[in-house]
Amino acid sequence: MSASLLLDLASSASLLVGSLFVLSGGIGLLRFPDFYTRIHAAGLTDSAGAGLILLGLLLQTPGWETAVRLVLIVLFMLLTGPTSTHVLAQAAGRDGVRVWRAGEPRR
Amino acid sequence: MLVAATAAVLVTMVLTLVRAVLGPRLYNRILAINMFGTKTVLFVALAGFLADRPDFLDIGLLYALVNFVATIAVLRLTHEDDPLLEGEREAR
Amino acid sequence: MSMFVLMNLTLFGILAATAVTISRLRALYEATMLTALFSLVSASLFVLMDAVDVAFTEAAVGVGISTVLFLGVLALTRSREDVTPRIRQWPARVVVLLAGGMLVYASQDLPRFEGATTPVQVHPVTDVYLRESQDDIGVPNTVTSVLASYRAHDTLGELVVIFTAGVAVLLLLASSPGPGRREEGEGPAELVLADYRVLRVISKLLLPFILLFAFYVLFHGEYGPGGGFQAGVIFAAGFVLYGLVFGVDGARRVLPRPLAWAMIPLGILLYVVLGLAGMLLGGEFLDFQGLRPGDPQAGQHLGILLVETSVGITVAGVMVAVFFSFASRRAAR
Amino acid sequence: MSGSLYVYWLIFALMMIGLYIVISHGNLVKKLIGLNIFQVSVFLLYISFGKVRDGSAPIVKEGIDTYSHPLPHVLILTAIVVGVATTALGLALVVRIFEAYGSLEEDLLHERDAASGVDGPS
Repeated sequence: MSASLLLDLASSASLLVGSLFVLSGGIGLLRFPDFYTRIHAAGLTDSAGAGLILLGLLLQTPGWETAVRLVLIVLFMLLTGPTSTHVLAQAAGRDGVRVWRAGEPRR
Repeated sequence: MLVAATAAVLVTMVLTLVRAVLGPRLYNRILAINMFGTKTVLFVALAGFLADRPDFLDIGLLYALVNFVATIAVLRLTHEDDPLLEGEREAR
Repeated sequence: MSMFVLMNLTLFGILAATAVTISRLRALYEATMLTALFSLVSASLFVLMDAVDVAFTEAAVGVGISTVLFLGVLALTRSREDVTPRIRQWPARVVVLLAGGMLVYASQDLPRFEGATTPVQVHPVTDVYLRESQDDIGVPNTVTSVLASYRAHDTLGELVVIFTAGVAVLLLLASSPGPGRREEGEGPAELVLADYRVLRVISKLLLPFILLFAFYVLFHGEYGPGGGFQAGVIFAAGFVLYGLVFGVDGARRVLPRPLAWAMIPLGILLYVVLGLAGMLLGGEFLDFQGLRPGDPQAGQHLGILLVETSVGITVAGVMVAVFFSFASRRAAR
Repeated sequence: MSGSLYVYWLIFALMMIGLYIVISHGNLVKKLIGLNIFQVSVFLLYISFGKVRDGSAPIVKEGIDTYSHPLPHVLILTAIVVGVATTALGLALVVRIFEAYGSLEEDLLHERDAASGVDGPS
C-alpha cells in the first residue's frame, strides 16, 4: 500500500463525506420548518461540507500554488460563513421573526 | 469521486434555489442565497479539478468574498425603515 | 449526453427558473437578491465555457457592485412593485414569443456549438492571439495580451465610456443636493450594523486582505485570470464592504472623497500618456514595443502592466465614487 | 451531438425572459433588472461562440493544445464593466425620477406628466 494510494483513498473519502454533508444541508434547508432551524442546515453545509470537499481537493493537488489557494478559500469561508449566519440570525431576531415551536405550521 | 461531489453540489444548488424561490419572505431568501454562494465556490473549485486545470482557484476566492459582501449589503440596506415592510411585519 | 452537457443544462435550468421567479416577484429586495444569484450562476457557466476572466469579472461586478447599487436605490425609493396589469402582459408575451421564434429560426444558420471549424475558430486572428502572441509578447494569459496590447485602442474606448457614465452619475446625484442630503455624521444609516461586534471585527480584519487581493489580481493578470478591470472592481468591493459596516463617513475617513474623485480621470490620463510615450519613442499610438529600447518583449510587459494599472485606477475610482454618492443620499420619502 | 444548437436556444429563452420583464413591467427598477438579465444572456451568447470542444481556458500552458477563443472573452470582459457603469447611470436617473415624482411606476409617471401638461412620450 503506497503513500499515493493512501492519499487517493483519503481524498475520495473526504470528498464523499463532504458531498453527503452538502446534500443533507440542502435537504435540511428545504425541509426544516422555520428560519432559525434552516440556519443550522446552512451552517452545516458551509463549514463541514465545504471544508471536507476542499480538504479532499487539497489532498490531490498537484502543486503548492493550488494548495495555498485552497487553504486561503477554506480560511476565508471559516471566517465569513459563521459571521454572516450569526449576523443574519441576530437581524432576524431584531426584526421580530419568531422561533417555531412544535405543532405550529411550517413557515 | 470528483464527479459524484460535483453532482452533489449541483443537486444541492437546485434544492437551495427551491428554498430561495419559495421564500417565504426576506430572511429565508437571504439565507438560501448565501448558501447558494458557497455552493458556487465549491462548484468552481471542483470544475477546475475536473477540467484538469486547478490553477484558477482565485475565482473561488473571489466568489467567497463577493458572497459575503452581498449578504452584508442585503442586511444593511434592507434595514432602512420601509413603511411597506412594516406593514408586512404586522401582517405576518 | 456528456457530463459537460449535463452540467450546462442544469445551470441553464437554474438560470431560467431564477429569471422566471424574478419576473413574478413583486418584492424588489427579493428580486434583486435573485439577480445576484443569477449572476453567480452565469459566472459558473462562464467557467464551464472556459471564460475564466469573464467569470471573474461577472462575479465581482454582478454580485459585489451591481447588487449593492440596486439595494441602495431600493433603500432610497420604494421596495415594492405595483401589480402588473393584465393588459400589459399579453402584448408583451406575444412580442416575446415572436422575437424568440425568429431567433430560434435564425439560429439554424449559426455555427454549431463547440465546433472546431466555425468561422470564429478558423479565422487567422486566432492563430495570432493564441500562438504568435507567445513570441511577440510572451504573456501566458492571452486574454490579457489581447485586451491590453493587441486591442488597446478598444480598451481605451471602453474606459472612456466607464468614465463618462461615472461622471454622469456623479453629476446626477451630487450636483443638486435634492430634497435631503444627509448631514455628516447623522442619519438613520448609522444605526444597525455597527452594533454587531463580530461583523465589525471581521470586516476590519478582512479589509487589508481584500485590498491585497486586488493588487494581486492586478499584477497576476498576465499569468492567471485577472487584470485591471477585475482589480478595480475588487478594490471598490472592499470599500463597499467597509462603507456598509462602518457607514459612509467611516469609509470616507479611509478614502476621502476628493481622492476617489481624482482617481477617475487619473487612470485615463495615465493611459493616454502611455500611448503618447509609445509615439514619442518611434512607434504608433499605444505601441509598447519601444518602451524598452532593444527588448520589445519587455516593453510589451511594461506597457501591459501600465495599461492594467490605469484601467484599475479609473474603474476603482468610478465604482467607489458611485457607491458613495448613492449611499450619502437620503431617502426622499 | 457534434452539431448541436441547444445552448443557443437556452440562451434565447433567457433573453426573452429578460425582454419580457422590460416590456411588461411598469416599475423602473424592475425594468433595469430585466435589462440586466437580457445583458447577461447576450454575454453568454458571445462566450458560447468562443467555446471549442475539449478546449481549455485561453491561458497558455505546457502540454495543452486546444484553447477556446480569447477574443469574445476580451469583448465581454470590458462589456460587463461598462454594463455596470451604465446600470449605475440608469439607477441614478431612477433616484432622481423618484425624487421628482414620488413614484417609479411608468403609468403613473405618464399620468402625472399629462396632468401637468408636459408631453410624455405618447
